[in-house]
Amino acid sequence: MELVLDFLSNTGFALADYRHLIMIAVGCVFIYLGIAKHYEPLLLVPIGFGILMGNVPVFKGFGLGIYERGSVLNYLYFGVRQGIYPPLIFLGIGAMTDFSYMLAQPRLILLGAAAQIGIFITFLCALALGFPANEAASIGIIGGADGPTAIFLSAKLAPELVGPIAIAAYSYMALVPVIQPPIMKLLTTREERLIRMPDPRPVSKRERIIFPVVGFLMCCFLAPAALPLLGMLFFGNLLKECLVADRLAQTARTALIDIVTILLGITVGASTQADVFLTKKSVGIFFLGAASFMIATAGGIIFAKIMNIFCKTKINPLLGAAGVSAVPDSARVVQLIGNREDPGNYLLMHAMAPNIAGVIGSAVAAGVLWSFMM
Amino acid sequence: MELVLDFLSNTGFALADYRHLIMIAVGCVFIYLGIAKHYEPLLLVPIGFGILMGNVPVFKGFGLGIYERGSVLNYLYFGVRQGIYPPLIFLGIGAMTDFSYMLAQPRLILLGAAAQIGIFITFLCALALGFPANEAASIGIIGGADGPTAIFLSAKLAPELVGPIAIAAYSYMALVPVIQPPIMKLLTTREERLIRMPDPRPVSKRERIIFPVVGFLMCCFLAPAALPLLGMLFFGNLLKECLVADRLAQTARTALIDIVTILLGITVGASTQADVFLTKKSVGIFFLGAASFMIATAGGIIFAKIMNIFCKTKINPLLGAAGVSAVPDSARVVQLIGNREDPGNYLLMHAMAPNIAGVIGSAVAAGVLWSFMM
Amino acid sequence: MELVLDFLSNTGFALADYRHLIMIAVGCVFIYLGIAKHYEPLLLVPIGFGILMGNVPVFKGFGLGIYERGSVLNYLYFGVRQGIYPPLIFLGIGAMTDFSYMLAQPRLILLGAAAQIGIFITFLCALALGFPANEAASIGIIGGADGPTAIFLSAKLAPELVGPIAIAAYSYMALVPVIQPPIMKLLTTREERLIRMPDPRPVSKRERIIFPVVGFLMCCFLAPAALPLLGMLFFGNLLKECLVADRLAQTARTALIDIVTILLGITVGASTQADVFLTKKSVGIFFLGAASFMIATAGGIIFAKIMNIFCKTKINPLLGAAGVSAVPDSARVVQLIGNREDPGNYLLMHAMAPNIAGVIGSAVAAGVLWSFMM
Amino acid sequence: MYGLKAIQEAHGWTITFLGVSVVFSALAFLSLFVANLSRILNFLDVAKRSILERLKSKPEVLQEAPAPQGNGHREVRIWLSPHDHEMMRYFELITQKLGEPFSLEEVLEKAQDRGIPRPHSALYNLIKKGVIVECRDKAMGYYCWKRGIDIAVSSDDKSPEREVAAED
Amino acid sequence: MYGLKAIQEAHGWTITFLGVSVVFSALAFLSLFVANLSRILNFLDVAKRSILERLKSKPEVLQEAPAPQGNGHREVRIWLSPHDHEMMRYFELITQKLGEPFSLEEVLEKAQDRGIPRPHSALYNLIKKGVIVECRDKAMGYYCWKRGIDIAVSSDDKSPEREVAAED
Amino acid sequence: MYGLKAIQEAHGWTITFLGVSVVFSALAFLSLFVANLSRILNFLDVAKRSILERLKSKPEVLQEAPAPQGNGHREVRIWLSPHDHEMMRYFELITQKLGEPFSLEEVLEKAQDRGIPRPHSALYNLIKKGVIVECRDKAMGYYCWKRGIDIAVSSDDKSPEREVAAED
Ligand code: NA
Ligand code: NA
Ligand code: NA
Repeated sequence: MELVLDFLSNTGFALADYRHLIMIAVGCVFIYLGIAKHYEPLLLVPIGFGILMGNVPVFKGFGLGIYERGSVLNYLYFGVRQGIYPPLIFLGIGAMTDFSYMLAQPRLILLGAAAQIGIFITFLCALALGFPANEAASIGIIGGADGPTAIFLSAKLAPELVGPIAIAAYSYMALVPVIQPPIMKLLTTREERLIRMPDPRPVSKRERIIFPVVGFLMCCFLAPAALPLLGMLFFGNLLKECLVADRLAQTARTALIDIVTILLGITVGASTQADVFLTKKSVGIFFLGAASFMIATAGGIIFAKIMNIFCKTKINPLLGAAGVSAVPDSARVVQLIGNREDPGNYLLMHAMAPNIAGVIGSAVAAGVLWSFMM
Repeated sequence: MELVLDFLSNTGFALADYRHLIMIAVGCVFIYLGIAKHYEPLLLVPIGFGILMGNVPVFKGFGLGIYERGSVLNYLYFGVRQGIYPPLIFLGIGAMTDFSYMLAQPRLILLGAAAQIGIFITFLCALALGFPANEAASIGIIGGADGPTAIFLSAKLAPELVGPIAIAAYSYMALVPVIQPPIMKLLTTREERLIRMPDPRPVSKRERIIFPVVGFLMCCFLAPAALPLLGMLFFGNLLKECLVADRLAQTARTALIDIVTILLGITVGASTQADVFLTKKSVGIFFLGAASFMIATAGGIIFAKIMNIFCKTKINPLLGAAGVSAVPDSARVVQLIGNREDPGNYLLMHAMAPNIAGVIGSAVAAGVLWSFMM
Repeated sequence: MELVLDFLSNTGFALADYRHLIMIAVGCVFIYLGIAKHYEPLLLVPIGFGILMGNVPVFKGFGLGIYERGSVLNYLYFGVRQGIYPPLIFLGIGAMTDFSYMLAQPRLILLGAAAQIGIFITFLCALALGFPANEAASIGIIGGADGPTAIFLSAKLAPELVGPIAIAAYSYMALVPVIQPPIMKLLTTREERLIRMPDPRPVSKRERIIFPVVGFLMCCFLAPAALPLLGMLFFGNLLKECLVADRLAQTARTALIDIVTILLGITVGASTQADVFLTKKSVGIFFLGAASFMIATAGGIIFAKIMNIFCKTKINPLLGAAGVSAVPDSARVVQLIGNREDPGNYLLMHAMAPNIAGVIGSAVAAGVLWSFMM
Repeated sequence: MYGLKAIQEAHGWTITFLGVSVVFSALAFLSLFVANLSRILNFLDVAKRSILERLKSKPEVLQEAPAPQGNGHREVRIWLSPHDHEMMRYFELITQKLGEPFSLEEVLEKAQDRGIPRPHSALYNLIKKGVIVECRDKAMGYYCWKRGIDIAVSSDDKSPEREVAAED
Repeated sequence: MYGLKAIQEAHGWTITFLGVSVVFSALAFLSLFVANLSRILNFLDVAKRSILERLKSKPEVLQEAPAPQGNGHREVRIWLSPHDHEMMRYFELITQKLGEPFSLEEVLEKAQDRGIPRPHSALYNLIKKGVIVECRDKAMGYYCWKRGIDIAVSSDDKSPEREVAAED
Repeated sequence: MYGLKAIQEAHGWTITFLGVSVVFSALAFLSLFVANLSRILNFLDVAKRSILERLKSKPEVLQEAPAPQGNGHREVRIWLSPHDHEMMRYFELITQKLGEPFSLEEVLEKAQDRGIPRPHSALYNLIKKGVIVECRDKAMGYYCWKRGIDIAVSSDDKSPEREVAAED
C-alpha cells in the first residue's frame, strides 16, 4: 500500500506545479509557431518538443532529467555542453551555402560587420545591469542572430544559461519577420528603399574554391578562438565547392546536419527545465536579447547609409538589416520589404551577401568575446 | 621460439572450446534465418554477425573483447549499456510509423494494453523461480515483444543480462509467425476468425499532429520513467506528421535509425560472449521469454473476446494477438490467419492499431517496472 | 591597454612562427593535389583542411588545440585515438566493395599476401634505424597502403605518431600513380606486361553470402587481433550481399562512411600540429614509408613471377602491384600500364582481386604486429 | 527464495497490480482522448465558423493583408477559400526553398514529397485565381507569385478540409 | 640501439617470420576455400537433386504448403520451378513492405534497387502462372497475391540458377 | 555592481572596442581580398598565357603525353583547347567511377550532379575530336576513351573559361 502511494506521489500529476505547466504551454506555442506559422520549423518543432520532454515533472535523482548524470538526455546534451554540435551544424551550413553572392559584392560584406554592433552594445548593457562578464558576453551574442554560435559561446562561458540563451536566440530568429520590418521602415526613406542594386558579377569556380581556404586563414589568424566554428563553416564550403569531394558535402548537408539538429533541438529544449529556466535572469536575457536584435538591425541599416555617403553606386540600406545573419530569414524580410515598395526590385540575392557575412562576423565576435573571458 | 609458441597459443584455434563453437553455430543460425527465411533480417543479420564477432576466441586482457575497457566494441556497446540506442531507434520508428490506423479505431488501443499482461505474469513467474526483482522485471519485458524497450530496461536494471534478454526478445520476435498461430487458433472459434472489421474512418492532418503531443504528455505524466522511449517515439512521429520538418523525419527514419540499428545489432550480438552467455540463467530466460510471448498473445485475444461481450460492433479477436507489438510481424500474422479462413478479410490495417498501441503499452510497462526497481 | 596588447599578442599573427607556415603550406598542397590532380580527393581535401585547422597558431591552454582536453577537435579526435573510426570506415568499405572478382580468381589472392612483405621489411629497417618496436611496427604498416589500418594500428601502438603515419600513408596512397609505374616497368618484361588474363567466372549469390562469414572466421581465428577491422569489413560485405538488409548496407556505404571520413580526415589533419609533427622522427617515417610502398610493390610483382613458374595459365605480373591495396588506385595503375602496352588488355577487374586481398592481408598483418607489441 | 514467498518479498503482487493498472489507464486515456479528438476539433470548427458567419454579415473579410499604402500597386484583391489559403501557405513554403521564379514541375514534385494532398488541383486553383502568374519578363515557362495583391480569405465557401482528410 | 642488434633485441626476425607466415596462411586458406567453395556448393546441389529425384519418382512434389483444411478454398495447386519459387520469395518480401494491393511498377522498381536479376521476366512468370493476380474488386490496375492456392516446387525443371549467376 | 562602474570593472569598453575592431578588420580584410581575388587570378592567367605564348612560338605544344614508344599505337595527336582539356579531366574522373565502357547518359547525369557547366556541349566536343569513341567491339551504344592517342593542349584558342564563369 505504501508502495502504491509512493508510486502515485511520483507520477507527473502529483509532482507538477505551475511552473511545469507554464513551460509546457511555452513548448506548445513553439510547436504551434513552427507548424502553423512556418517560423523556422526545423528548429522550433524540435526545441518545442524538447521543452515538453524537459518539463514533464520527474522525481529528481531518478536519472531521467537532462541535468542528471547518466540519463539519456544528459548524454545527448553532452554535445551542447561541450560545444560539439554547433561546429558540426556549421559544417553542414557551409556545405549548403552558396558564398558566391558574397564574393560578387565584396563591399556588402561590411554590412555583416556593422550588424555585430548589436552584440557589443548588448554586452555593455548586460554588464551595466549587473550581469557578470561571462554571462553578459553570452547574452550579447544573442544579437548575432545565429543559434549555433550563441549555443557555442554560452556553453563555453556560462553553461547554466545555455537554455535561456538558446531559446531567446531561436525565438527572435523565428520572429525576425516581426521584429525587423518596423525598424527597417523607421530608419529608411522611401527613396532609399527603392534603390535597385546592379546585378552581381558571375564568380568563377576558382574564386569559390580559393575563398574558403584564404577566408579561413584570415579570420582565424585574427581571432583564433573562432576556429571551431569558422573552421567547420569554411571546410564545409570547400567540400561543396571543390566538387571532387561532393559526396562528403552531400552527407554533411543532409544526414549529418539533420542528426545534429535533432539532437541539439531536443536537448536545448529539454534544458529549459522549469526550475532552471523560470528565473529573473531569464527574463533579463529575453529583454536584452530583443534589444540586441533591434540594435543589430539598426546598426546594419545605419552603416549602409553611411557607406552611401562615400560610395558612388548607392546601396539599398535595407540590405543592412540582412547583416544580422538569421540565415535566410532576414534576407527574405529584406526582399519582402523591398518588394512592397517596388515589385520589380529583387533584393534577395543581394541580401544573401551581408547575411552570410553576418554569420562569419558573429563567429568572429564570439571568438573575441571568448578569448577575453578565459 | 618461445614467442612463436606464445603466438600460436593465442590464436583462436588454440583458445577455442566447445562453448565458442556453440555460439558460432548460433550466430550462423541467426544469419541463416535472417537471409534465407526473411525473419526480421534487419536485426537477425547484424545480431548474428555480432555473435560471431563476440565469440571468436580472444585472449582476455588484450583489449579486444566487448567487455574490456577501451576496446572498439566496448565503445560502441556504450550506447547499449547506457540505454542511448533504444530511444534513438524509437525516434526513427516514430518517424516511419503511421499512427492513423490507431487514431481511427480508438477501442483497439485497449488490446495493446491487454497484451502487456504477459510482461507482468512473466515477472511474477521469474520472481517465483528465484530471480531477483531487477532481473525478473527485465525478463518479463521480453513479453513486450519490443527489442529496444527490452534492451533499454535491462540495460538500466540488469546490465549483465542485456545479451541474453536481447537475444531472447529478438529470437521470439523473429519467430512470431511460428509462436502465435497455434495460440490464435486454439483460443478463437472459426466464427470469430471470420469477423470482418468496418473500414477505419479517415483521420485528418490536425488530429495526426495533435496526437503525438497530447499522447506524449498523457503517457509520461502517468509513467514518467517511460520518458526517454515515449518522448522520442512521439517526437519522431510529430516530425513526420507536421510536414514542415520533413527533412528531419526523413533522416531520422533512414540514416539515423540505420546507423543505430547497425551499432546496436552488432554489439548486442557480440555481448553474447560464450562465457557470459552460456549459463543456466540464460536457459531460464529463454524459457520464460517464450512463456511471456504466449501469455501476451493469449492476453490480447482473450481481452478482445471480453470486449465483444460489451461491444455492439464485434472485434475480430485475432486482432488481440497484434497487441504484443513485434511491429509489424504480429500484425502480418493476424492478416495471414484471418485470410486463411476468409480470403477477402483484410485485417492488416486494423491489426496495426493494437500493434502500435502495444509498443506504447510496453514502453509504459517498462517505465513502471523501472520506477519500482530504483 | 594591457588587455589590448594581451589580445594582440594572442592573435595568430603574433604567435605564428616558420613551422606554422610550413605546415599551412603543406595543407594547401594537400588541398591542391586533391582538387586539381584528383588524387584521393575524399581524403586529401579533409586532411589538407585539417592541417590548416591544426596549424592556425593558438595560445596553448586555451582549449582550442586538438591535444587539449575539452576542445571540440579533441572530442572528435577521440575516434582516432581509440581506433573507433577505422573499423567504421571498413564497415562502409565492405558495404560498397564487390568481392566477387576475388572469389572468381582465388589464386590472385596470394598476390595480396605477397605485397605485405613491404610491411615487415620496413619494420625490420625501422628497428635497425633505432626506432622502438611499437613505433617500428606502426611505421611498417604504412606499406600496407591502407589508411584506416595504419591509423588503427598506430593509435593502438604509438598514439603520438598517428599524425605523421597517417599523413605518410595517405600521401603515398595519393602518389601511387607516381610511385608504382617505374617499379612495375623495371621488374617486368614487355612480354609479361602483354599477358592477357582469362575472363573471370561468374560468382553465384550463395558464394558471395557465404564468403564473408567463413572468411571472417578463418582470418580471425588465425589473427584474433584483426577482429575489429576484419569483422567490420566482412560484416559490411555481408549486409551488402544478403540483399535483405540492403537498407543498412546503403546507409553504411553513404551517410555512415561519409560522416566518419569527414571526422577522421579533419582530425588526422589537425593532429599534425607543427610542434608535434615537424620532428626528425617524421622525416624518418616519410623515408621509411616510401621505401615500404616500393618494397610492397616489388614484392607483389616478384611473387607473381614466381607463381608463373608453377602455373600453367600465366598471371600478368603487373597484377602483383595491385596487392598493396590502396583501393582502387593501384588497380587503376595496373590497368593503365597494361593498357599502354596493349590497348585491348583490360586488367582492371583482375587487379581488383589482389587489391581487396591486400586490404585483408594488411589488416591481418596489423593484427599480428599488434598482438606482439602488447 | 522461491515461490509465492519470493513474490511477496519483492512486492510482486503490488507491482503487478500497479503496473497493469497504469498500462491500462494510460492506454485507456489515450483511447478516450483519441475517440473524442475529432469531435472536439469539429466542435471548435463549428464554433469558429458560426462566429465567422456572424462577423461576415458585417465586414465580409476574415483575414486580410495590410491595406494598400497609397503606392498604387495593391489595387487587386483576391478571394481564396480557407482551403486554398492553406494550400497557398504550403506552396509559399516550398517556393521559398526553390527560389523565384520557379518551375511548376519542381513545385509539384516537392509538394508530392511532402504529402500535400492533390497538389495539381491546388496549384491549378492558385494559377486560375491569379495568385501565381507566369513571369514572362524574367523567364518564359517559369512562374512567380503575383506581387501587389491583397489576399482575402472568404468563409462562405464550403470547407473542403474534410473531403481532403477523407482521401489522405 | 641500432642495426641487427636492435632487430634481434626486439625479436624482429621472429615477428617478421611469424607475421609473413600468418598473412600468407590466412590468405592461402581463404584462397583454398574460395577455390573449392563453388565445388562444395555444386556437390551439395547435385546430392540434393539426386535425393529429390529419387523422392519425386514417388510423391512428385518437393515442397508443399500445408494441405487444404477442408475449407474449400485451397483447391488450386500451382507448380513453380525452384527458380520461380525463389523469385516468389523475393517478391513476397518486397510486397510485404509495399503492402497489398501493390502496383507492379513499384515492385519492379524495388526489385531493381535490390539487384534481383531480370525482375520483369520473373514477375511476368508469376502473373502467368496465376500466383499474382489483378485484384479488380479492390483497386483496378493493382495486383495482389492469389489467395487459397497451393504452391508446389517441381524439380524436373532445368535449374536456371546458374544462368542467372552468369549474368549478374 | 551596476552601471558604468560595472562596465569599467569588467573592461567592458576595451573589450567592445577591440571586439568591434576585430570584427570589422576581419570582414574588411575579407572584403578587400575578395574584391581583388578575381583581379589577382586574371593577372596570373594573363602572365601564364603570355609565357605560354612565348613558348608556343618555339615548340608549339604546351603539355603532351609521353612520346610514342615505338609500339605503333600512338600515332594520332589530338589538339584540345585548355577548356576542353579541363573538361576532359572532369569526364575522366566521372568515367573512372562509372567504369568503362560507359553510357553517355550516365556520364551526363553525373556531370550535372557535380555542377559541371554545359556538359552536353563539352562531351560533344570530346566525341567530335575523337577523344571519346563508341566501342563497337565491346558493347554497342557504349563509349570508351580512345586509346593510343596523344593529347596536346593548344593555347592559341580563345580561353572559354570566362564565358563559362559568366553562366554558372
Ligand atoms: Na550574425
Ligand atoms: Na508490446
Ligand atoms: Na594492403
